[in-house]
Amino acid sequence: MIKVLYFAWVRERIGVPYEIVETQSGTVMELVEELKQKEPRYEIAFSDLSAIKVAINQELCEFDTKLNGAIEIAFFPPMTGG
Amino acid sequence: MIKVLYFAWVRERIGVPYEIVETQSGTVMELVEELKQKEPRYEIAFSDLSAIKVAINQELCEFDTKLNGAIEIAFFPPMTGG
Amino acid sequence: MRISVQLKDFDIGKELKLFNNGDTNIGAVVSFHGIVRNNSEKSLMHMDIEQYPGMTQKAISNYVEMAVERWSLYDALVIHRHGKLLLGDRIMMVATAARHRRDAFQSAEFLMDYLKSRAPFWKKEVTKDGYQWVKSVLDDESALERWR
Amino acid sequence: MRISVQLKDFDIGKELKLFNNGDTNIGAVVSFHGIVRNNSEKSLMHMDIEQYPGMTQKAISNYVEMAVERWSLYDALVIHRHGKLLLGDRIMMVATAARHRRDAFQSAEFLMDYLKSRAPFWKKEVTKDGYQWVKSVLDDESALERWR
Repeated sequence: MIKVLYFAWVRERIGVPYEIVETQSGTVMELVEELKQKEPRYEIAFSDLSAIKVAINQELCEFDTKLNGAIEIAFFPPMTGG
Repeated sequence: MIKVLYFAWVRERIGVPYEIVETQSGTVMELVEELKQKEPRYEIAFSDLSAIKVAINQELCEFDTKLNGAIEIAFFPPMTGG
Repeated sequence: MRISVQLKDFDIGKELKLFNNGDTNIGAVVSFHGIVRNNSEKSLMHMDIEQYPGMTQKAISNYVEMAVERWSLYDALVIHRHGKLLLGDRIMMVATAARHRRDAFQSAEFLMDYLKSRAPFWKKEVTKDGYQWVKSVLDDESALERWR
Repeated sequence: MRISVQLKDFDIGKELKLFNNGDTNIGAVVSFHGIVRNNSEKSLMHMDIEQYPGMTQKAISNYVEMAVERWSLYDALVIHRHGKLLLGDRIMMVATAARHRRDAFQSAEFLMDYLKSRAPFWKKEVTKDGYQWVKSVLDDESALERWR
């Protein structure tokens, strides 16, 4: 069980700000592939991964990072603060 | 006739903030040599010219700049504002 | 050191007064503030800033600690707003205090570069025709290179 | 654009409020202020700043105009005090307003570098043992290199 959060246009395409997902995936990439199988909205949201960033437990990571029992994972576009 | 101004430790060594000087000097350097002839306090103040800056009519210039009928000339140490 | 992520506006003058803590080693204070400016079509109605609560505070603290250490800062301040902001509204501010001006300038630029593309905020520009998410620019990403 | 050489203190918050003139192209404001800090022997009583009246205003205007043109600034401000200043007193401030943060930062640093070694001010540090004129440092002179 992992809490998956979405922000900005990723959130809009997925349609929810967060959800709880039951998964056996070992890495971020495997989780993404698993989500893309579920429904077209995930396929659309994750169609260009170069435009998406990931954070595990509120720290930026890569798509090949292992989930390792993470509590929280978030997907979002590049930040535009400041 | 030219108004000669002194600032910071140059002023302290010369002993006056400014004076009116009658001169036929063509360049800043000639004026400095002329002043140094006058009295020891000028010789002391102008002993190390690498530590002194000059401005003619309130604009920085060099020691070989021509006086060219300048109204005002100033001698001072490198600036330390900001 | 103070970090605040907030909905409400802030007063730069008051913040800088509180900030200047009277340490007699401080000789230089740099502050930056960002303002909602118009877009290129001059049609901006307002801006919405989304954040990732929990991660924002953590990420900013990280970069502030890095800056304090790297430039021996005596103090550092980051305020970043989220929510709805109108044209001309203050978005955020950064302030740094050091012995010499170079350290204060460098650390403030460093913090801005990191806030811009590493703190989890997303800007949305709302016009009468709809809205669009502000795109990150390559410049902001490559700005981080100089700090490595 | 405002330049002021003055004896009295200034209020950074008020200055920045007046400064922000409501131009909706302004997205970034950088401000710097210098403070009288202690000397290395921790014996500073006060500081005296001498100026060359007439030349100061002229020289600063020059550098401000250069900065406004080079970085397309929407506004620029320089305030510099002279006379007697106590430990912790504000000495001077610079502020710049631009569309993007890089221009605001660069122009503020440029102005500081020029004010430091090209505006006719001289600082004197007064301690209980007497006083000494602050020496210019080679660093300040070479800081100008990057703007050529």
